Amino acid sequence: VDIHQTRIWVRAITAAMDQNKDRLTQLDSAIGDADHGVNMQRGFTAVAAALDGYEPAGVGDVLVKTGTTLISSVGGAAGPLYGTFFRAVGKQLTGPVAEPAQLAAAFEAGLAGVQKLGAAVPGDKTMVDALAPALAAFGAAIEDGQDVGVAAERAATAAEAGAQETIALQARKGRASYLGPRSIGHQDPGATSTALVFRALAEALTS
Amino acid sequence: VDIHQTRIWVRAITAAMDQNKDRLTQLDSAIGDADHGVNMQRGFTAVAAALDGYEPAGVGDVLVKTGTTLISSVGGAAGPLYGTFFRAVGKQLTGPVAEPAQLAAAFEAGLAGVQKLGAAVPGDKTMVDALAPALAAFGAAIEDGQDVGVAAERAATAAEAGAQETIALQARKGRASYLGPRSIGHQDPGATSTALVFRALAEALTS
Amino acid sequence: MKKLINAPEAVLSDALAGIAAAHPSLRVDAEARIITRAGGPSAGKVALVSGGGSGHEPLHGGFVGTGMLHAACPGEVFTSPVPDQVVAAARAVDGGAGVLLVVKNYTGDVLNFEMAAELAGDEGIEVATVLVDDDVAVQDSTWTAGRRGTGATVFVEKIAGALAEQGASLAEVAEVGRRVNAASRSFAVALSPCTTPAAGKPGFELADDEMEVGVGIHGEPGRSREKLEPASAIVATALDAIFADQPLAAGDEAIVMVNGLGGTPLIELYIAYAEVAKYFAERDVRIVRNLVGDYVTSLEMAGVMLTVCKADEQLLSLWDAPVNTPALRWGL
Amino acid sequence: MKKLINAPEAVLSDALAGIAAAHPSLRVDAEARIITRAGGPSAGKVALVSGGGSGHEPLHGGFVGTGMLHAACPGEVFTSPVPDQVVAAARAVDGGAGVLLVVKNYTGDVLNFEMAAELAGDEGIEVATVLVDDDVAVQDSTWTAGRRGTGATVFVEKIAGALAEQGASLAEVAEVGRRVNAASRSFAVALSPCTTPAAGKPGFELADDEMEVGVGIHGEPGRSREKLEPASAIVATALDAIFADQPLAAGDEAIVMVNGLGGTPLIELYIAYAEVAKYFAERDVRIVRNLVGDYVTSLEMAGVMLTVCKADEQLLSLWDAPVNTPALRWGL
Ligand SMILES: Nc1ncnc2c1ncn2[C@@H]1O[C@H](COP(=O)(O)OP(=O)(O)O)[C@@H](O)[C@H]1O
Ligand SMILES: Nc1ncnc2c1ncn2[C@@H]1O[C@H](COP(=O)(O)OP(=O)(O)O)[C@@H](O)[C@H]1O
Ligand SMILES: [Mg+2]
Ligand SMILES: [Mg+2]
Ligand SMILES: [Mg+2]
Ligand SMILES: [Mg+2]
Repeated sequence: VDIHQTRIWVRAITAAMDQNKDRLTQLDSAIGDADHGVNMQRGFTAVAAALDGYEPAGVGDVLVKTGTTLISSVGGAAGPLYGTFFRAVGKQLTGPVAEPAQLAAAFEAGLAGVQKLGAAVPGDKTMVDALAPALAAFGAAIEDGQDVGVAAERAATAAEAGAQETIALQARKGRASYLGPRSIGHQDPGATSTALVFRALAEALTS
Repeated sequence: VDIHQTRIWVRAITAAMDQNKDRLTQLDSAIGDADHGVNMQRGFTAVAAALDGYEPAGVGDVLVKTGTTLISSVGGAAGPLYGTFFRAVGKQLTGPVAEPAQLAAAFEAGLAGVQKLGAAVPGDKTMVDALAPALAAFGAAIEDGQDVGVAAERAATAAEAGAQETIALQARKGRASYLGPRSIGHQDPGATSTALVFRALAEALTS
Repeated sequence: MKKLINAPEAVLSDALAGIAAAHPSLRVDAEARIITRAGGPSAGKVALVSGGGSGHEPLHGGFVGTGMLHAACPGEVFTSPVPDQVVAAARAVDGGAGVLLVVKNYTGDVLNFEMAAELAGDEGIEVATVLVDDDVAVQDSTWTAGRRGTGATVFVEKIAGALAEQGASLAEVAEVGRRVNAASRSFAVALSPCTTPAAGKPGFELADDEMEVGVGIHGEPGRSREKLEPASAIVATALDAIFADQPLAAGDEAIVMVNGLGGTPLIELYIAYAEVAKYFAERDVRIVRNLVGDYVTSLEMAGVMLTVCKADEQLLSLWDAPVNTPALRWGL
Repeated sequence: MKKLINAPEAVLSDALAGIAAAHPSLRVDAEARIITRAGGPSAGKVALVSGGGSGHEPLHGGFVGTGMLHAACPGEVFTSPVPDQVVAAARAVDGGAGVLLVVKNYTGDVLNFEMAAELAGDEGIEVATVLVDDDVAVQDSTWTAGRRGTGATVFVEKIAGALAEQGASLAEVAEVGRRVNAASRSFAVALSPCTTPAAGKPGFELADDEMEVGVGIHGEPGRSREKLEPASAIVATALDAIFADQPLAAGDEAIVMVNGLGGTPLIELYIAYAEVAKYFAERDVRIVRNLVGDYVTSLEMAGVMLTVCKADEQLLSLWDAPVNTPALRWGL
């Protein structure tokens, strides 16, 4: 995965957030405060602007810049969490090209960063419920010797399944936790946006 | 018309206001501030309490007491206007019995009091649009030598017609005047309650 | 109907109990239904008494205190008080220098206060009246009920109250009150109706893309129904009407109130104020003082009222004079 | 959606323009999106910085001024500010004695303020944090996000702000802030939902005879939906929850806030306060100070939040200390 592909990935995320803004906001409206779509769109619009004309030395620079920009522009829970994810991933990838295994390891560092910050574990009905299975699928595929595009496809599918499965969960972290049992029956917005992030990766690496 | 009949009249008004409270309030809701029914009911409930145990020397005392109580308990435009009406009528009737012609003259004094206070003329879409035709019909019937009960019936019918006719009018007095042309198409609440007052009189004098 | 109440008929008495409990600086006579300063009358000073229907809080009870009203007479919701209340208030607060009644121009208020003035006069209390009629949404004419009294009431009560506090005579206090009214204009727009507890349903219905333009503060419909517009256009509509009636020229100074009608979030009132500030700046008229918040409300109505008072040195210095009431407090 | 706005995406910047125009005592940096005292930092005094999503006005910007906050950082509607805002605010107001961040306990607020605290620390600004988590409608546990920060924020900002004004150290100011939070509990009930400009439709729908019990201030549904009840029962539900969590005994003293959520008429808040006063009187707990009004809102939500702070001599004297902000002003 090179710098160009990384840029395409991030651009694809921006496009996905544009397209899914209302959907994410409506999901957040049901069990949160109705801002997740707007937050993510604002953040990735800022990221697109920040990367425009930016000259990265390596793959990681693109992602660190993405994360830093998210932190400065999103706010809410999603800003620091996604920002930390991209920064943590980016910090692992110093070269102009990232090998699949490096990428898998970097992703794990990203997840660790998110969990360290947000203290959510799988089952808490958060983005972690999409992120963790996505990374597991990605890592397994790479270990299996699969192409990075295939790995990304599997990650996206796993993230989507993970997001879907949050419907049945009772939230223990984030705003939805305030609803107690009433949070059951609704899909977590952050898990849903995470699925978009990995679907965008699959698109970027298979186009 | 004696003291007993006068009491019956006022009691009949109280009953009518109880029954028509919501209707009057809804009429006032359309072109006013949605309180006329409540106001009239509160006022005549207070009147009933004030007359209970009260020992009037004449017919007029009952009506003066009614008017004074309305002034002290209704508020809004209706309180002073109806209060003035009953007080002015009552002041004319000093004996224990009021002759029909005396009553007709007293009613005219009541109307004069209302008009002096509120400065409304017929056609302004106010209680005057029921009051004026009611008194005209009452006076004409008495002059015609009709029974006071018949006169009261005609007064009630005229008041009801007058109230009905306010629908087509544009208000120039009272709250409805703020609506300008939008006041057209709605029946005036005060004219409607005035019709109730005369229907109650007809009931009292024919029962 | 959704209301945080116990029963429609208990609204006024329950609210008075709450006001009494909340504000040690006020004395509430639940029987007479009047709210006065806890300190009693101010000997030798003119006392301001106002009142009107309830449902406009903080008007008027929230403006009782040093530098403003001496007493408020709250009627039932949207129903003017009865004369007895006003007389009781005048009696309770007269400090020997007379009582100024501040009356909003509605038939009911005018008649009840007139009767009260007569009765109080009979008791030997010197009484004067200022009639507030600032709402330019209503066409004025001698053949109609005239303009409604709305936002300018706050300005009249504040400024006349300040002069009374300084020991001016009844005639002087009444005169400045009339001057404030003459210098003030208001215009309001509603985004949603309100429901009186007694009626149980709203005074009008609005579609999701409609607003009522030129509304009063009693839940009645306005002069016209229009398509909902951005804050900038709503503010321009209101200020155009106000300026058409009382032109303000470049260099003039004004006190401006952006008043929420009860159901408007404060953040929206600030958005409206930003538009007001722009409008004035474009015309080079200086806003020298302002209020942004809920001061004269119409139950839970969503919408905004703009009130503009052309200021001069005296009005401004009286505006700045100390005031200490539940709803307005500075300099003390 | 009915809103007095120009465009959903312009809400924050337009409101900031309005706040800047309305309050000469405040300085608004539209670029950095911070509201500070016009007078600049107070040398040698601890500066309080707070912030959070917009839509809760007057919180926080309305509490910037002498005796309370030095700066507020408003995020987008219902979205906590970004760290850059908080750092910019800390930088702008640090008078050399350190900065206290008052943070409401929401994941977003906590994370963004944490990051900001780290960055400000890197710049050599001494920073401490008070986390407000007073909402007993939320079950607390180490496995969840914990209680929400709601009404007690006003108490913390007022009381800690007063101590800062007196020149206390950062540790002392933080300590009293934590003490206020520990002594405070809140519970809210909504009669209607609210709509964020961005979402365009309400966070939940309520039938005409329903209420949401245990709501927060972000338009999310509450703990349960119940049939609408009289004010007395609603107040009892809220106070029962509060007293269950923090028992107050006969003879105890409390500061109580009856806070409107944005769309509740003031007359209803007074009705609620009357019930609160009765409830306390029955238990012989003295309400020594109170606030009745809109202080921590949730856009146009109709409903009420009750906040109770168990008072002691220090807290009370700091409560009474002078404060001069757009939304809270006394003693000055
Ligand atoms: N502690 C946490 N750990 C991981 N993810 C979290 C945590 N708290 C919240 N989230 C995620 O953040 C999402 C909400 O993001 P957003 O709506 O932008 O922020 P906010 O909740 O502050 O309004 C949730 O749907 C959830 O997936
Ligand atoms: N100037 C007036 N002269 C005669 N009747 C009037 C006048 N103004 C108002 N009314 C009558 O009063 C009625 C309204 O009474 P009510 O609703 O009780 O008082 P308010 O208008 O103060 O709320 C109107 O329907 C009208 O008939
Ligand atoms: Mg959210
Ligand atoms: Mg009426
Ligand atoms: Mg009325
Ligand atoms: Mg948010």
